[in-house]
Parts: sequence; C-alpha cells; structure tokens
Amino acid sequence: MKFLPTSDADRAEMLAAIGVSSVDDLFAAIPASVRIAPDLPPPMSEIEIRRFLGGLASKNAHARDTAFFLGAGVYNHYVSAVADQMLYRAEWLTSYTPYQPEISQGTLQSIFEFQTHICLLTAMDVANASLYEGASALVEGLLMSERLVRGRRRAVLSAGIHPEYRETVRTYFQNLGLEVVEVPLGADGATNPAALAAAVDDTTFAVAVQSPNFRGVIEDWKTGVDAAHARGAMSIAVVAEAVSLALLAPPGEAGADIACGEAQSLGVPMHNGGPLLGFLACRTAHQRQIPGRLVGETRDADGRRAFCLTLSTREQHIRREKATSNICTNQGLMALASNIHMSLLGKKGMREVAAQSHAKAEYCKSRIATIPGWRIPDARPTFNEFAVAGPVPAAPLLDRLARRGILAGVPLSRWDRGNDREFLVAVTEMNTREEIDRLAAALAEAA
Amino acid sequence: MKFLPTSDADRAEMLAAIGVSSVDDLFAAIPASVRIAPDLPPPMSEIEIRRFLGGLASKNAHARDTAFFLGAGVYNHYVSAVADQMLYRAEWLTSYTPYQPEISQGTLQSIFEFQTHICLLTAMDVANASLYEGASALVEGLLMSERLVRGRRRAVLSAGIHPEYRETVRTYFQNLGLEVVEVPLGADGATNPAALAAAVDDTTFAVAVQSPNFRGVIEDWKTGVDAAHARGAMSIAVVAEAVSLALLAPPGEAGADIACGEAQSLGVPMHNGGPLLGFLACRTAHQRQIPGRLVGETRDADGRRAFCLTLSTREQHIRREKATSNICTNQGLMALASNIHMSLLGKKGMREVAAQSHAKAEYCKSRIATIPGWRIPDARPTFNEFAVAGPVPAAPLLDRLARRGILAGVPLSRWDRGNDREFLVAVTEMNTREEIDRLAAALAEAA
Amino acid sequence: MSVDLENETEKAAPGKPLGDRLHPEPRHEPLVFERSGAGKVGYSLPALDVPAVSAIPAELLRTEIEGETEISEVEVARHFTRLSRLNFSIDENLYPLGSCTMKHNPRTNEEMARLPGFAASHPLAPEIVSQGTLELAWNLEQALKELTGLSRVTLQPAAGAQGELAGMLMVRAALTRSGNPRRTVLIPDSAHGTNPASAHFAGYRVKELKSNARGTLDLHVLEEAMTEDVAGLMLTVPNTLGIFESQILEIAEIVHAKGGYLYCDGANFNSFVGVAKPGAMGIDVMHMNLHKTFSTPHGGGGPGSGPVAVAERLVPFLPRPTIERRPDGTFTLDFDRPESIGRLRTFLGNYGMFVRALAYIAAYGNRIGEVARGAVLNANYIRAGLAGLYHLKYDAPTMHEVVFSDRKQAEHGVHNGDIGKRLMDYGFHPPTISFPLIVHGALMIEPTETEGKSGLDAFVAAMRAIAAEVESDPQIVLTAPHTTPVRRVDEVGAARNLVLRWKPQAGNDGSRDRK
Amino acid sequence: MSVDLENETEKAAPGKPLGDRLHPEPRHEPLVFERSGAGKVGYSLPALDVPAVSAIPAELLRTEIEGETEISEVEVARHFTRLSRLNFSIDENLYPLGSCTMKHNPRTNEEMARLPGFAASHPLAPEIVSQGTLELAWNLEQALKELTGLSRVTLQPAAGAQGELAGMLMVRAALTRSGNPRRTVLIPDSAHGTNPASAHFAGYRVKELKSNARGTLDLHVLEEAMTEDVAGLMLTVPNTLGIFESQILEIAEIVHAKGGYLYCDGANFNSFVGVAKPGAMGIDVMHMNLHKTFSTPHGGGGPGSGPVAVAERLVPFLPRPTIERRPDGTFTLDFDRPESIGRLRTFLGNYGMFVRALAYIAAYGNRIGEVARGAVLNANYIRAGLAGLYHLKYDAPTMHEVVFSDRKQAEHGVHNGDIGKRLMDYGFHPPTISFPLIVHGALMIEPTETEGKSGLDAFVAAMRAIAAEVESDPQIVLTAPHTTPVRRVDEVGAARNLVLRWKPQAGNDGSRDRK
Ligand SMILES: Cc1ncc(COP(=O)(O)O)c(C=O)c1O
Ligand SMILES: Cc1ncc(COP(=O)(O)O)c(C=O)c1O
Repeated sequence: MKFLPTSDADRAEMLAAIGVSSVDDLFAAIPASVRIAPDLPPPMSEIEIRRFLGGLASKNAHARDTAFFLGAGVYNHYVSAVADQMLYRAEWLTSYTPYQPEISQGTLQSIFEFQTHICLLTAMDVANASLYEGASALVEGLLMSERLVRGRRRAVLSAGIHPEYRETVRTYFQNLGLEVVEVPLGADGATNPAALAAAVDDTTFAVAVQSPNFRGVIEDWKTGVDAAHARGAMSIAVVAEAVSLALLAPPGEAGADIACGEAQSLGVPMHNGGPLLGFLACRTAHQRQIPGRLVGETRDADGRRAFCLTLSTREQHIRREKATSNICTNQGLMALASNIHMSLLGKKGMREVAAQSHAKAEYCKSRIATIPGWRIPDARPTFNEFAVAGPVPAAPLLDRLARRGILAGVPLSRWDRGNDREFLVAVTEMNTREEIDRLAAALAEAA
Repeated sequence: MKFLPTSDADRAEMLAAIGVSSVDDLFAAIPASVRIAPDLPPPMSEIEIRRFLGGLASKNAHARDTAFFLGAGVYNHYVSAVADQMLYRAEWLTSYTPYQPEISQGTLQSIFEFQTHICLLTAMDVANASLYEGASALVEGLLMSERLVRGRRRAVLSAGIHPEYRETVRTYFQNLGLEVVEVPLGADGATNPAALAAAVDDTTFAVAVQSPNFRGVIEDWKTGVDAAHARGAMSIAVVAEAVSLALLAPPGEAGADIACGEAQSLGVPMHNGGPLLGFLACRTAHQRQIPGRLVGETRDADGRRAFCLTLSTREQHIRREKATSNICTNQGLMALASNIHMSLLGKKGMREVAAQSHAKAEYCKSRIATIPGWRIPDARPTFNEFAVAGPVPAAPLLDRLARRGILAGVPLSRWDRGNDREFLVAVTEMNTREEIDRLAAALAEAA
Repeated sequence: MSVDLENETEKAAPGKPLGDRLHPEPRHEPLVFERSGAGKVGYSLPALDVPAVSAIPAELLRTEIEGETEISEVEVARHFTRLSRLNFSIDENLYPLGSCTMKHNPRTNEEMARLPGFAASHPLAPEIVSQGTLELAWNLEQALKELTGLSRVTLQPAAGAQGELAGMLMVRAALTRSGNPRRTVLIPDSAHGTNPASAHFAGYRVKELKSNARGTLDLHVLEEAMTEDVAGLMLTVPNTLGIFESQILEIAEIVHAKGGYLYCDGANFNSFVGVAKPGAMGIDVMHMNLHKTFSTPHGGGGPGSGPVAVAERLVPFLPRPTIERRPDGTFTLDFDRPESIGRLRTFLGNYGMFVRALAYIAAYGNRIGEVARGAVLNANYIRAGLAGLYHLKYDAPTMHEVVFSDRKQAEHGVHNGDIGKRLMDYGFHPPTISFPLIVHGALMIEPTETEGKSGLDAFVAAMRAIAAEVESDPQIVLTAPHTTPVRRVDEVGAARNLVLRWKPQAGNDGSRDRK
Repeated sequence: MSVDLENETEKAAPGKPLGDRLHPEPRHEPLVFERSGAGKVGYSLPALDVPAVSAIPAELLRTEIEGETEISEVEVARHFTRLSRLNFSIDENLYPLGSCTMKHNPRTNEEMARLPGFAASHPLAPEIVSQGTLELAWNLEQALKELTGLSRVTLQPAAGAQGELAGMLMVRAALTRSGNPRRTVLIPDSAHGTNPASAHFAGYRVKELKSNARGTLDLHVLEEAMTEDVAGLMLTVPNTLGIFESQILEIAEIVHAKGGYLYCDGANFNSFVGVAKPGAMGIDVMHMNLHKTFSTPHGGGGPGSGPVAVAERLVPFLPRPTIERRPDGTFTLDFDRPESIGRLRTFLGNYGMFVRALAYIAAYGNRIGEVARGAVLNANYIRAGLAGLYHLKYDAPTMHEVVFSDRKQAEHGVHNGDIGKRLMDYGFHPPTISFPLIVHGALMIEPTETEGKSGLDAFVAAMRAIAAEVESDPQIVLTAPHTTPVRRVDEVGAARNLVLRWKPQAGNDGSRDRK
C-alpha cells in the first residue's frame, strides 16, 4: 500500500519496542463483537482511479465545454493560472490551521491580506479569515447580531436573499427560539422599502437584504440600513455575487453593520457548489462578537512584524458552548486562492471584470428582450444576472438546451414550484458575444 | 502588461538615475534602419490564450480519449500524479542549471539520484545528467566512441536501430568524415550475428545495436558486444523503450561499453514527441570522455555531504571546440520527473510495468495472429511492440481507425515507403484487455 | 557556522550581532498591498465584444476601491511563493498535531478533483447533464455507510463542527417528533470545544461529564447524568486522550435505555476505520472529517467536509436534499423530505472533498483497516519511546494518539508550549498543546499511519533531546524557536493591540517595504 | 539570534558551537536509495487482465534490479519536496545569471502545455487527428519569422547548442552546393563556449577573433580574417558583454562580400526582440533559445528549445520535415526535401516548449518590444547603481546585461566567485562568473525585464554592501555563504575524488540515514 511507509522489518521492530506481538493486540480495547471488516472492493490502482473518476467526470457538462449561463450563487469567472497552480504547493495545501505562528507566517500573512481585501471591497472595518459559504455566513451574521442586540428574537429577511440562504437560516434558527420574517419582493424585483420598514419592530435584532438580490436586481443598501437603524436593529448586507462589490456602492458606505455572504466568484472555481468561500465583515465596535478565526499583526521576539491568530477567546476551543460560533475548520485554501486572485486583479481588474460582466449581461438581456414570446420581468437595474420569462415551461427547455451544449440558466421552479416559466440567466466576462447570440437564437427557436 | 513589474513612476526614476530621457535612447547602438516593429496581432488575454490553445489542443486525438497503441520510440506509460505535480514547484521549474551548488542542492542531488537509477537499470558504472533524446544520445555515444578509439572512421549500426536515430547519426556524421554502415535485419526481425560481425573491421570504432529493436524484437546484447570487441571497437547498446530494462538482461551485464538512448517511457509524458529524455551510461574507464553534465558527491566547508557539477573541463564552456560535446542546456526537468518516477516504482514496480506491458502485448499479438488475413511477420520474441502485416494498405486503414477512436499503430511506410502493409503496435500497462479486443475486432473488420 | 568565523567576524565588526552580520537579508516579506504601484497590472482580459453599456444609476455605483493593489503577475507569483516558504507542511516533516490527523494527501486525488467535469461543473446544472457528479456523491455515501455500519449519510456539512450541529439537530428533530426535544446534552470533559458549541447551537444545555482516572467515562457517572431530560451523549471515539471507551456497548445501552441518542464525534475515526463499525457499537449518529480520516488536504485551515452517518431511525430527518438512485440506475436529488431538518448550507456540500475522499477510499478498498492499524502502531511506538521521560497522566491503552504532559519539565520552568517551540528547531511541528483541557500542559501527539519508523525515531530522539536540554540548558528551550522564519511571536500583544488589517494611508500604498 | 542567548547558551553548553546548539536539525536529506526498505511500495497497478504470459527466453531476462528503491509514495513526495526547498528559483528572488535570461515563467503557459491534446498526444499519430499540434507549430514558425524578419524557421533543435549546429550544417550544405564547404568559422573571443563547439561538430576549424577595447569587433580585424576559406562568422548579438555591434551592417557586408554567412547566436534576443529585426541586419541564420527570450522554464537545466531562422537562400537545407499549410488550410509534414541536412533528433522537437512559447508571444502580441525595453532599462539601471564600485572593463552602451569585474575587490583578495557566494546571504543568486572569458573575474549581470525597481534597488544595495564588506570585513565574504542549506562546496574535491553515483552495498540499502 503506497501510502504506508512501514516495511515489514520496521513493523517487527516497532512491535518489539512496544512489547506486543501483533498490531491486533493494540486493538484489544475494542469489543470483538464490533470488529467487523468492511465489505468494500479490493484496492484500486492509480490507473483505475483515473479511469473510474475520469469516467464520472466526463458525464458532466461543465463551463469549459458549453455555452454557460448558470449562476444563482455560484459564478463562472476568470481565475488566473497563477492562483490555480499556487494551490498545489505543499506548504499551502498540506498545512493545518496556523496555530503555531513561527512556522505558519505564510498562511497567517495571507489571511491578513485576505481580511484586508474583504474590508476594502465592502468598505467595512474588520473581516474574518473565512466562513464555510454564503448561507452559513448569513447565519453567523444573524447570530452575531442577536448577541449584540440582546433580548430580541426576530430577524427580518428580504425575500431577495438566496432561497438556500433563507432555508439555512431557518434550519439554524429552528431550535434557538429565533424567528424569521420574510418580506416579499416588489413587482419590480426589488425589496420594497416601505414593506421592509413595516416588518421591523422593537423585537427585531437584524434586517438583512441581499444585493444584487437573488433575481439579479441591484438593491439600495440604504433600504435595509434605514429600516434596521430606525428600530435599533443591526443591518446586514448580504452578497452572493461578490464581483459586484467592485462596481456597486459598498455596504460599508451605506452604513451597514455587517456585510457577509459568498466570495466564490473572486477566485474560487465553481467546484460543483463547494468548496466555496463565506466571508463576514463588521464594524470595529463589534469585532469581539465576530465568529470564526481572525489574524492580527504583532511582533516577534526580535521586534519584527509577524502575524498570529488572535481573539481566540471568542472561539469554541476556549469558550466551548459560550463561543461566538461552533466553527473550527474554515475555508483556508479558498481564502488563499481568493487573496491571490484579488491581488492579481486589484483595483482596476476587479472593476473591469465587474463592468464587463454587467455590459455582457445587458447585451444578453437586450437580445432576449427582443425575442417574441420572451420577457424580462424585472424592471429594476440588474448587475450580471436577471430573470427571464418564456412561453414554455423552463425546466424541460433548459434540459433540451443542455443536451445541445447550452447551459442556459437556472429554473426558479427549483425553489418555487409554482414558478415554472422563469429562469435566471447569469453572464460574466467569460461569455463571448457569440455564445450570447447562440443562446438568444436557441431561445428564439423555442418560442 | 502583467509580466512587467515597473510602474510609470519607477520608470521615470530609473531613467533619471541612468541619465537618459527615454528608453529608446538606450537602443541608440542599433542602426535605425533595422529597428522595425513586428506585425503581430494585439496582445491576447489569458482567457483568449486558453480559448486559442485549448481549441488547438482539442483537435488532437490523444492517449486519454482513444484506444492507444502508438509507440515507435515514444510510449504511453503510467505516470503518477506525484511526479506530475512535483514539477509545478517553482524551485524545480524556474531554476537554472545548478552552477552554484550552495543554493542548488535539490537539483544536484536529484541528478545524482537519476544518474544512479540509470546505472542500476543498465548495469553500467557511470551515467550523465541527461541528453536531449534518444537519437542525439546515440550520436553522442558514437562520437565518444570515436574519441576513445582514435583513428577509426566507421560506425556499424544495426538496421534495427530506430530509423530517426539512424538519420540523425547521418546528419551529424556527414561533415566529420565519419562513415556509417548499416546491417539489415534478418528475416526473423533480429540482427543477424554473422552479418553484423562481417560488417565490422579494423576501421570500425563502434558497433551499435538496439534492443528491443525498432520492430520490437528483443536482441541479444552479446551480438553487438562480440562483434565490436572482436575488432577492438566500442560496443554501444541502444535503448528506445527503457521500460524493457527492468525485465530484460541489461547491457552492462553483456559487456557493452556504452548504453544510451531514450528514457521517456520512465516517467515522462509523450509531449507529442518532446521534451523527451536522452541518457548515456558508460564504464568508469571511459568517464572522462562522457558528454554532457555530471554531478558528483563531495563535501561542504563544514564537512557535510553535498553535490556539485563536476568534470566540467570536458564541457564546452571550458574546452570550447575541444569539448566532448556542444551540449549545454539538457533535459533537467525530465530527468527529475524520471527520478521521481523510478523512485516510486522502484525495484518491483518497474519490473511489474515491464511484465504487464509484455503480457498484454503477447495477448494482443495472439489476438491479431488469429485474424484471417493478418500476420505477425517476425518470428523472434518481442517485448511490448511488434510489427503486424495486414491485407490492406496500413496508412489509410490507420487513418480510418483513428477517426473511430483507435490509434492502432504506426505505419512503417513512414520511414520505408515501399513497406505499405506493415505497422507497429505498441502495448503497455495502460491498455486494457477490452481495448485490445476492440483493436482486434476492428482489424478483423478491415480484413 | 564555524567557530573560527565567529571570532573572525566579531573582530571585524565588533558589537554587531553575529547573526545580523552573517545573514543580512531581511527574511520579512511585505504585504501584497505594500508592493503595489500605480500603473502595474496583474491580469489581462479580452477586449469587450459587446457595447460598453452601463444600466446602473450613478448613486448605486462606487468609486475606485481605495487601497486595492496595482501589481504585476510576476510579483504576485513571487510573493506567494515566498510566503509559502514560511510555512511548515506535512510534505516537509512529521506533523504530529493531535486530533488533526495530519496524514499524507495523495496527489492523484488533487488531480481528480481538478478535472473540469468536477471543478468547472455547476451544482444547478440540469440533472441529465450532471449524472457523474451525482453518481460520485452516491458512491461516497455507500462507502461511508459500509464503513460506519449505519443506514444513511448526508454529505452536506462543510466541516466536522457543522456535522456535529447537523447530527444534534437530527436528534432534536427525532425527539421533538416523539413529543419532547429534551433540554440537555452530556459531553465528557475531554471533548473538543466544537462539541459543546454545536450542542449549544442546536438549542441544548451542556452538562459536562467528568472523566475517571483512566481517562474514560464511568458508567455510574453516566447513569446518574442520563435522565429523561437528556437528549443524548456526545462521545468522541476513541476519546481525545486516544483512549477507546472499552465499555462503549454498555454506554450505548445506558443512553438508549433512557430514550437518548448516542452521538459519536468521528474526528478520531482514523484509529478504527475498517477495523470496527460504529453502527455495531450502538452509535446512532456520527460525523466524519473527510479532511482527517479520508485525507483531503487541510489547506492551512480548510476546506473540510463533515458527512454525518445516521441509524435508521434518524434517516427521515437528514438534511435536504438526499441523493437517490432510481430503479433505472440514474441519479436524482430528493427534496421532498418533509421531516428533514432542512439545509445547513447551499448546494450539496464541499463537493471537491467528496472527489478526493472517494479516490482515497477506492485506493484502499477492503484494505482500509491498514490505515487504522498503522496509525495505532505508530502512536504506541512513540508512547514507548517517550514513556518515562514525559509524564503520561492516563496510561490506558493508546489508540491513534498519545497525550503526555509537561509535568516533569514544568519543574524546570519549561512548559508544553516551550517544548513545542523547541521541536521546531529540530524540524518538527509541535504536538497539540491547547487541549484536551483535562491534561494540564498537554502534549497531544498523533503521528498518523503515513509516518515511517525512521521519522518516528527522529521525532522521539528530538523529544528526548529536548527533555535533556530542559535539565541542562532550559534557556535554550524557553527562548525557542531559534531557526524559524520569525522568532517567538507575541500573541498576547496581538490581542491587546488589535491590528486586523492593513489600511491605506497616504504614501504607504506602493511605497517602499515596511521593515 | 539575540546576543543574550548567545551568552546564555554558551554558559550552558560550553565548547559546542552556537549554531549546532540552536539548530540541532540536520538539514541533510538522505538519498532516495537510502530511504529504501524491503516491503515498501510507491506505486499501484491494476491487476493483470490478460494471461500472465512471458514469451521471452530465460537467457534474455534479468534478475532483480539490485539497489533499486522500495519506498512509499509518502516518502517520495516528502523527499522531493524537501529537496526542492534546497533550491533557489526565480520565484524566490532576482536571478541575475548573465546570458541565461532568468525571467518569470507565466503559469498559463504551463497549464496550456499540460492539456492532454498536447501532453498526451503522440508525434506519430495520423495527421488527420493531429491538425491542432501541426497548426500550433506552424503558428509558432510564423511568429518567429515575423520577429526575426527571416524566411523560414525550423523548430527541431532541442536547445540553443543544437540550433547552432543545425545552423552551421545548413551553412555548410549551402557552401557545399556552391562547390566548397570551406574550412574555417570565425568566432569572437567573447563568444559562449557552445559556438566553437558547434562549429567543430559541423566540421569546421575555429578561428578566434580578438575583441577591441570597446568590447566589440573591429572591422579591420574581421576584414583580415574573412577570407574565401571562411564559411562564416558566428556573432552573438548583442555580444556576451551586453554590447550591441553597432557596425552590424558593415560586418554583414564584409562577411557576405567574401561569400560567407553571418550566423547570429540569438541567446541575447531578449534585448531587441520586437524592437529590431535580425533579418534586416544582414543576418543569414540565427538560433533562438525559447527557454530564454520566450520564457519557457529552465527546469533546473532544461528542457530548452532552439529554433533556427534562416534567410531564403538557406531554406532548401532546413532539417526535415518542415511543416506546411496546404491550400485547403490543413497542415502536413513535408519530408520530401532533397537538400535537407536531415534531422537532428527524433520527431518535431521539444514540442512542449512550442506550446509555452506561442502562448508567451500571443500574450505580448505586437507589444513584445516591451520585453526588450524593460530588459535594457533594468540592466542600465543596475549599471548606474554599481558604476564606480565595481570595475567595468568595457564601458560601451549596455543592452540587457552588464559585465563588471572583481578588479577592485581582487586587491583585497576577494574574487568574483566570493562575491557571488556572499550575494546568496543577501538572498540573491550570483551573476554569471564563468564567462565571458575576456573579462577576468567577470560579474555578468542580467536582471531581465521581469524585475521591478524595488528588487533592483535591493540587489544594488546588496552589491554595494558587499563592496563595503570587502574593505571592512573581507573574511565574511571569503567564507560566504553563511545562510545556505550547505556551506561552500568543495568542487575541486569532487573532481579529484569522483563519486558519480550511489552504490548498493550490503546494509546501506534501506538502512539508516547517512550523516
Ligand atoms: C475531536 C474533534 N472534534 C471536532 C472537530 C471539529 O472538526 P472541524 O474542524 O472539521 O469542524 C475537531 C477538529 O478540529 C476535533 O479534533
Ligand atoms: C550566448 C549563449 N549562446 C548559446 C547558449 C547555448 O544555449 P543552450 O543552453 O540552449 O544550448 C547559451 C546558453 O547557455 C548562451 O548563453
């Protein structure tokens, strides 16, 4: 077995040193009745593993062999080969959480840089080292808010928040005595400010709004901030397509207390939906309630700049059931990928990616809008994703197009059974005009 | 331009420090008349490069999407992911020839290990750090022989040596006053000992035989050794499918003076024929005439084991036109890949790869031999490649099979126009029985 | 360095510390922001091939991202290569971080996870073009079922802690359906911090159970605590002392007798995977860390993956969706699970880790018990090598890890943290020192099965040398490490004077490197 | 290290060198053979699915490969990771190895070269399923033609030296056809060693031309040497001193007037690629090093690739086969080239390098002149920074590299090699010191265009610091390096007592590590 570096002679010597006669003796503490060998096939060689998994991989349509317009929380953006190949380095790939700073400065400094990038993009003060993904990041933002506004039990969520985020919130809240109020979107596709404000009361600890929202519509962060602050609640800005942060007014400027969500689109491949990259940023005043790991700058014994994990008294390994979160392992390597990506793109590149995505989405929208039988239901401006409504049921049409190499969009019926005509179309800098024209032609045919 | 790290402000400061007003001033020594800008397209972005080259790549049939039986000097063997991914490390990939041993011990030790592997496999005393590929390795072996047996001008080559190796020898020899005599293969596909011996005379400085020969037939190294040594010539053992060395009696045991050829099949991907991995090994007595780089073991100032390039007085940068070869850059990274590969496979694995390749080739041979209209022209034992003769012209048939996803072999007409019925079939541990059966069925159809 | 030179250079530059004279290069790497400079770029994009339209009202737009980088690709590649070299990794040497299972990460698995059919696939693509991704996940579930001896598995949780939460939510849902969710969860004092934290977020109060003198759970302590208000017991098997609860069957009986559920923290599954089945032990629900037992890389802190296996009676409550095989052999997601606890995150989970874990399980197949056998052998070998020199509070049989303490060394003023730092000078990562909390000054050593005898011998030799230094030369240990990229880091200062990010200031954006 | 500790540990363990006390880990990595142990394996293969037949007579079979490894994958991965960390690389820092053009290697190019359609393709597959590989090679030829201003290009040579040979063989073939191959090739004394070696293997005698006091070729020296027995001149442009022969047009005229050919060693093409065309200079034949100008990685000593561009009159003699585009747009190999010099190696050349080089050229496109502009700017900036401190034998304008010498430092007994070793302590690779032979004690510095100002400043500062040390503290330079994985290596001893391989001996195969 190629992963086991113990020769037979070594094993014999080791057993002798331990003073037992067989390895089995070391398992004496396990009751014999439960020692049952698994019924698995014999070991597979590397060649066979490549055939087996390569075969499974080849059954899937993917972004490199299709005209690709899927989004709804996971986006197909450009990732440089530098970011991709850097992750192969054993020093990044095979190290643990940087508990020992003297031999983990690489990881620590990278996290510190990641925290900085997130702060700059969101215009917030403090960001953590990552969370699992967008939905649990929202949960953590809500729970953090609840701790900061003690005694209130209700969270108000715009229905423009990704449905799987909202479902996750309900899962987490169900046994904590916390309540969720969802405020439906207006007919224009945006959160209605009056309706949102009306849903907030003195039992509300947080108001969360997503922008671009799940239908791709750009929300004004102030809608949520004003509704929250009017009643002393925390305001949470949710982001599921983080590329938008480079073009749209950031939540920090609008006065949000917490910005959180999904940063996959900043340097992380789609990975069939995971690993993704949750993030959470907040104000300095609230930093002691932030969940997850934090890296801080400090000095070493010689007075040189160094980095280490800090404020760990918030965390489960010290505070146990009183911790700010139960999270331990986070998404370290994805935060590194994103740090590399954001560093490469920087000020201009992130903006250009966002601007191109938007312009191409607008082109796509305008192409579809002119096809007889097809409409763009939401009147409000969108960023790089938008709902379309067609003359035929969406899911079967999308299946047909997929067979022809066009992954045209995500049907809203997935989360809303009754809505069988609408689907979301996402466009990024990776889409060519030719692909968009092909999509439009295919939809025109379907009409 | 993302590969240029100089900001505009930096450039201005630098020009000021140099004392010129523009970069163009620094090119004043180049006559204006020859300063002509190239007519190339505008820069391509990373996304476009991936589309452009990805598009070209997708036009080629390759070993991972076909039933693959091509060989003739380049073989499709197993390469572990460990070897593959290790090459991404900047420390291996982006370093130069290890001229400075204190900061190149990684490369130096790896070459030392590579030299050792080659010696163990060939049963020779000394091996160099690599040569370009098999054909030029043979040339270097011949030129080395000529230096060692001064005053003789003739090399005798078995016609079982790869035709492109022989052609390369002619290219190199043409202006050096050296002569090549080729001894045709016998009807059984092997070099005829009597014919070979008869071709050798007192003007012969070397006799070279390849095993397995170009038709896949296993030669007895003693044929070449005896013919050479009978007349005081150097005996050269040529290897084009180095995996065979793990199963077949090694040239060193048979008394060969030089073993050289191609080690691609020991850990180097096919790369459409390059980079490959030339090797050359010899006897201690001749080590000062070996071409190319050598790494030796030594000590550092603290007495610790260390490695460095050695015997460089043989080389062009010191001896100039009197050097043992003009080679400078060799195939460093491929020697590393091969070192990793040979280390992983080791004693048992290399043998098992060889044995499986042979057994599968025998199975394939027996399947084809029983198809009406098809024959195996060579009676002598083969290793993992063999000639087949069919009832229809080979090249058009192979084209047809390629369109159906079977790369069935290499037509001998490529080097021998008259031979339009024969082609070479190579089989390795990568081929499954199912693929072989598919090949046999396709040939049966063609008959 | 040679003594000669020391004298020589001391003469030449008196007063200047020797190290500074010999090693003039600052090992410090500036922040990526500090390498920025106006006009540099690190990316390239195609020219826009559609009209450069913006349909966004001005008030919704931002201005430039102040402080963001302008830097070339060359510098970024170098920056991250240099940073990486400041890290210790498994591929450098033994990484005996107890409870973390720092084992070799097979590179084939990386290759497989990066196939475009996995890495560039989208979780919301139509099922008809996603059969490969579904089949793989289904296969992984089957393998984990077989290894745990439990009925079904959810792959959704993103890491062990989320798996714990998922598991406890299922317990709670089941109890709720039976009429009473109950209020308390029992957790031994040796447990990892995520256990109580997860129980808390599942809405439970935590009652801590004291371990006995053998480091395990006393049946009468459990019996007493296990009332009908207790939802269940969260037990780490083997526990964080590396000790297997040999009365596991009796423990299960006690818990079940009171209608409770036995939760197994499977972080230590590496010590018995393929040797024994948790299902047979009476365990009802168990999370696994794919990034431990199943060798998906830790990545400097994740991503992980924390599948949860459950007994039949918890199946209805599994997170949504489940992956099902239809009679015709095709695969589909089942969202129609009315009793499900819901979802814990978006999509199917950390899918990339599924690919790696399945590749790993496939490589071992029915010989996967060798993993556990190797891990247990190695831990016992280290125990034998260090017994006597380091204090062993609990001397029950060791499974995959052994927890010594610094009691002997503390007499010389040297603590577990110091020993860990000194190990760095010997080329090793320190053991876990922050827990288990019941061992004061813990040195929790988990070598894993992917370490050979020569590596273990070297580690034991280093630990023995340090024990000797503690007696002869404690100062060298107390001031360790001496050979690392930075010297001992001031963690207290970091928490006192919080600097959690770089801030753009006039002049420091792209200006010269900070010292 | 702090001075305090020095005293402290000196007290505790007197006599033991400080470094050994602080840094107990042996940095030494055993040979892979020394890690071997019976019964370990590092590979896995499928079970044989055909009969286990052997049709080979026993006398043609070998026994076990004595001494070969038995080692696990885990150990191999660690071994090579550890070894790699002993190497300096471009991604670590400035690598100013003159004449080697150590520039950034774009990672996209690595990705492209590994696409299965290139890396797993076979050179002898039918052309109908190889159109992509042929088209790529054809495209690269077109780009190199455009950049050189010459008529055709062969991609076959495996590196620069083989390109030189190919070029001189074509010259010889052309002259032979005209009736007389001639006997002599002229080569300036500043040339790289491969030039005379290649000329020799093309069957020529070499006549060395002395450079003048400006480091260039004197026209009258050339005129005198350029007889009708001379096949041509091999000129490096700019030459190895980094100086452009500003009389290049006159040089070409003189050579051509006597019926000779002007060969350009294009190793330094990086200094004028995209700025000027060799074809316009009167150059007839020129090799390029894709691993220099076109950024394919050096890989610790190759693979390289040495395409040769030729003027129209040499086209018939190009190596065989050439790559042709048919009128229908398909591509084919043309073997039917009766005047060809033949082939220099198997197949088409180092194809993997073609992929990378084409990706590189595509990334720059018509802005590729910025490469040269950056390279020349950087070299001149270093020259400005070091002028006065290091002796500059030839002060003609500098192109992409500048060659100082150790003349000032030699007065203190410090030589170029020592300065290079000391640079390592400052975190830099040394410059080239082994040539050009006409500069005694050469320090040949080529920063390339992928180095930014801050890196150049740091390098200049280091060189200045060393110059100061040479005066104040020469011993520290003479005994350098002090901070590298090994101290100064005994190269003389290596050559005197040749150990060129490891040998299996009873007991050292898999036994403990050698010290
Ligand atoms: C015993 C134990 N339980 C639970 C966990 C939490 O797992 P994770 O880090 O995957 O969330 C860990 C690991 O950190 C652990 O060691
Ligand atoms: C000036 C010069 N010419 C020729 C060569 C030989 O090129 P290669 O190493 O690619 O064979 C080199 C490089 O080493 C060189 O610097």
